Amino acid sequence: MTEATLAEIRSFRRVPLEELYVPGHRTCAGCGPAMIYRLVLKASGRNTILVGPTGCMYVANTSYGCSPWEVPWIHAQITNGGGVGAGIEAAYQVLLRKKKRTGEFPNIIVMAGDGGAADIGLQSLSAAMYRDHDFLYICYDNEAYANTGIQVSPTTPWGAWTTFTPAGPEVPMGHKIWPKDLARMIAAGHPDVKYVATASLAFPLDLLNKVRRGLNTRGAAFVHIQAPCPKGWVFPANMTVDVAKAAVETGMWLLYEISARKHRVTYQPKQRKPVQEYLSMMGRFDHLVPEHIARIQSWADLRCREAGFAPAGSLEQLE
Amino acid sequence: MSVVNHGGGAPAGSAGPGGQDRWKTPFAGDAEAPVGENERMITGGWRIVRPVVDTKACTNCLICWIYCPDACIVRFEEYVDVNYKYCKGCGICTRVCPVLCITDVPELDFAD
Amino acid sequence: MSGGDRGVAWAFPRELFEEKGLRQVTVWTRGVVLIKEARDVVTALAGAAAREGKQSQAWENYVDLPDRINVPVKAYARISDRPIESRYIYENEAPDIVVVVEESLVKGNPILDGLRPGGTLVVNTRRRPEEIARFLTPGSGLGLLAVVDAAGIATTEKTLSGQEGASDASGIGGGWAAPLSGAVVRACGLVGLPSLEAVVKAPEAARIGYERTILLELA
Amino acid sequence: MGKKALLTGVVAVAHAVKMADVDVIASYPIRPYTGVMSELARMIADGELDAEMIRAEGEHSQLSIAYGASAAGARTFVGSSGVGVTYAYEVYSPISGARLPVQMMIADRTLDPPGDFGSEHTDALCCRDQGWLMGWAETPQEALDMCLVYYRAGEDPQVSLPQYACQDGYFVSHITGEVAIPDPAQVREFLPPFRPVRVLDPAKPIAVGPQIEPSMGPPLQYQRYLAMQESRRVLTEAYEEFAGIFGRRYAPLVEAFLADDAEVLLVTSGAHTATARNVVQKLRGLGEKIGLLKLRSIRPFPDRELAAACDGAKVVGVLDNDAAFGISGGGGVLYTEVCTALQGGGLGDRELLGFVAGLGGEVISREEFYWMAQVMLDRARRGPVAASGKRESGGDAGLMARENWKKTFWLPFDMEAGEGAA
Repeated sequence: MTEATLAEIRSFRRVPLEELYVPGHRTCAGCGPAMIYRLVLKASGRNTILVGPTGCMYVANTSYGCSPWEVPWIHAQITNGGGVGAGIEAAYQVLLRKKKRTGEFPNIIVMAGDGGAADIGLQSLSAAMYRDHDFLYICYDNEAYANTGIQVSPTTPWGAWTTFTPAGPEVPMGHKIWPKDLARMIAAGHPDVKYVATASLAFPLDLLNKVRRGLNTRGAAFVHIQAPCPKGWVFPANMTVDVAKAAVETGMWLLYEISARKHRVTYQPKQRKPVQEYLSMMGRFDHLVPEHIARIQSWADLRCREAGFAPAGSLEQLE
Repeated sequence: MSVVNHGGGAPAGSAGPGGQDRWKTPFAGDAEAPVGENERMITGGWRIVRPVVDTKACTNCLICWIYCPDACIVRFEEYVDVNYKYCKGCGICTRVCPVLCITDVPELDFAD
Repeated sequence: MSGGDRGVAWAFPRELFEEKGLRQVTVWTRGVVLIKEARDVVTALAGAAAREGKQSQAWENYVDLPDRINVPVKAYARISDRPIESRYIYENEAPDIVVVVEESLVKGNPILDGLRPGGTLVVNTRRRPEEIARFLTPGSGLGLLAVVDAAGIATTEKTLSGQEGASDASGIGGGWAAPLSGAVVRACGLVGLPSLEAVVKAPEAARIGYERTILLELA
Repeated sequence: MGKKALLTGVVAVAHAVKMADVDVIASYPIRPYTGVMSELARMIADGELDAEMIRAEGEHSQLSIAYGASAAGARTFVGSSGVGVTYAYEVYSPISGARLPVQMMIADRTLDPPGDFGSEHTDALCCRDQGWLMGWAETPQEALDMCLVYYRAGEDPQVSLPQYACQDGYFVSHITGEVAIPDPAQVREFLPPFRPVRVLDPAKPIAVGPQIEPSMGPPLQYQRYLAMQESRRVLTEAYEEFAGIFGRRYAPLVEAFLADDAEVLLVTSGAHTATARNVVQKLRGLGEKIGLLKLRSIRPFPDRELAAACDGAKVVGVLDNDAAFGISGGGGVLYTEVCTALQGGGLGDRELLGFVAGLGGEVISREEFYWMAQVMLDRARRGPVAASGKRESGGDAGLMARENWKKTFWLPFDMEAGEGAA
């Protein structure tokens, strides 16, 4: 299958003008996942088939029998994004091979939320990654079951308030489990996956290019994108980009990619800010007391070390 | 609503009780892909505040354009403007504008 | 809802359901290591019968499966000149012919249960038929004991192909099954030797098995 | 021309799948259906079939892959048994709702418990109302033919529905039978290439399965309802054309055996029909006016055809090889279906009996069928049950007692307990 390689995008001005995720959808004002959806389609272009497992990006986008996508889209259950993507990929492989259809092999992209990717749909995701289907699986991670009204998911941070993990006198921290590290799970356990990356909507060029690298990969690719949710995280709708940026600048969200089994930090804050600056932007952490915040700080420090971040201050010394 | 009716589907355009449009349901509920905008979901009425661009001050840096979740920043040669038919008034453009050329103005300050 | 005071008067007219001309073959073997040989015997006999225009069916007993190494398991064939009416009576209730793929199975297994009076037993062994007969239940109605040293004529084949109703890509009757089936033909003429030779991978072994079978009349 | 071979049900279906030039296959192992997938894997490995075979991680994913592949325009095949069938339950309605003509072979297996692997129709019948065609094959030959007919009917644009092609596990799936394997050219004549009504294609984008507003619900479900209704005609035509091309003629929905003048009729489906037919034939030989009706199709349920075939019968008995706990009437799924199908035809003049048998994969013996026949014949001899209207107006104590006669039986328990007499 010969395909045009999607080129790196080096400036905002080079970002394709064409809108494939058009105005007119029922996502929240200030929706992080919607912003991501739009960027993903700018990266992938028109030769794309979308798979939308149940979640906000299914329900809000297709409300009342309409579609905001100029490319084909198909609903998947929240359980089976990996399987449905695999089926489409298999169909295109065999139908092109048997000359039952002509044309280019499409970019097949599954856009799953964290529930559909890390929880009930994890088996389907894992199996598709293991079998190395030629498609890109994106998890837009808003760290909760947002569509159903903000219930805890496996990527909900420790200490976050959700409707299933409310804070109270007996449970002062709210949610008390540390989140699954989905990107590292995929990278560590699926030897044929050639490209795994994390991204943030606050770094759109980085996001666009990681999506393109995932699509340019022959075989399975996975991109995990943090998707601030003004409703679920409880912050003003105009703060989506600020919150996403703060997550990266405090080490609460790490940007890296794993390509050909090599781990590369793609962005590291010059001077990492205390997690308090990030947590205090959101109502979901309002109940935390200093000792909770200290625990989260330790967790962030540990993860930054594990991800290969240079020690604080050493970046300046290197430069 | 367009009618796509393949045989076994509901009788195309035929009148159900009362001869209403509700019988004209597309095959399996499929939705036609939109062109340019999705007129089935017009969201301009969601705005509490309206982002207003001072087009003279705009440097056309495109930061607001890239961040708009609703693809409502319209690009011109030297500046950007807003598609108010769909803009939900989230305020992200105002927030990210580095030259502060966008202002959130209460929607009721406008007659239209 | 309550039933009546008495049940429906009925007695099952067994004789009405006799299938004249039906021959039932039950093959005993050991799981995994020798299952293919048993499956091949019933497949080969059924296939040979079909070549002769007869009705036939072959299958493994699902209750015995999945098999484990050395566990006693059974396979069946039915052959008839007429349509088989008992197609889905799953197990052979009254075998005409019992085949034992591995000799030690004659000890401690109910291999002759239900045997039709005057029926035939075929055993793969180097021993004399009299020696085998010592292990058989007295009064079983066995009419003919046939032994053949199938292991001296062929070597067993091992494959996982052909399990669970799938076809066996390694072919049918390349191992012990060929001489064993030959012995069945010799003992009771269930099918013609040429038909058997036409369906097995090792027709020569089938013929040698046929020739070297030793028969002992009983009853 | 085609050739004859001794094949099991699973291998017979694999041949049909090959000749149908299926594009995408999704597998997951469970006995007893699993042999069809090993056979298809062998065919692919040997170069006999060009298809993408995805080894899924469970039945749920098998059906998910089929959903995606079919939406992308591929002819698609999956299969399962027992709890595997129920594990995939979530995906059945999305497939039929998206009107994707996926075919699923089900080789029946009991749902746990009992934790055995015997055949029981319960697994498939659990899914009977999901908008899929459903029917049972009695022999490997019927299994092969049903696969082809179902692709043809399911892919017909007037139908566009998926199909459960069922066969009794181990009985049909594992016992060899003589099968006429058609000539590929005949299959090509009968089964045109899959021309989906719509495809996921960037050149012609649509959204499949969007959220709807409630007012779209009734017409959307009505579409599926109409498609299922329409499938009666399409199936009938498909079987007719099948007979013309392949020379094997099937009654498309209900197959009657010695039913014309029968006063007593037994309704069956699947493998055990073979044993039932044998018993009916013997009883006919003894002069009993008994006949048999085999349901080839369960979805759509052939109510009109069944009612017509039962016209004149005094007693209709229904065999259920399924466990439906707490169901109306205390029989099985088919008993309630037949009761509904016959209600318009003067139910009061006819007694309807239900027999639950063969659960857990137990053989339904000739003795059991013989006993069922005796119960039905006994009721027939005692004359018709009066319509309930008569009972209420007449107040006849004897009639009331008759209405309370036992209608449904679980075998072998009621047989051994001496139940059955009026």
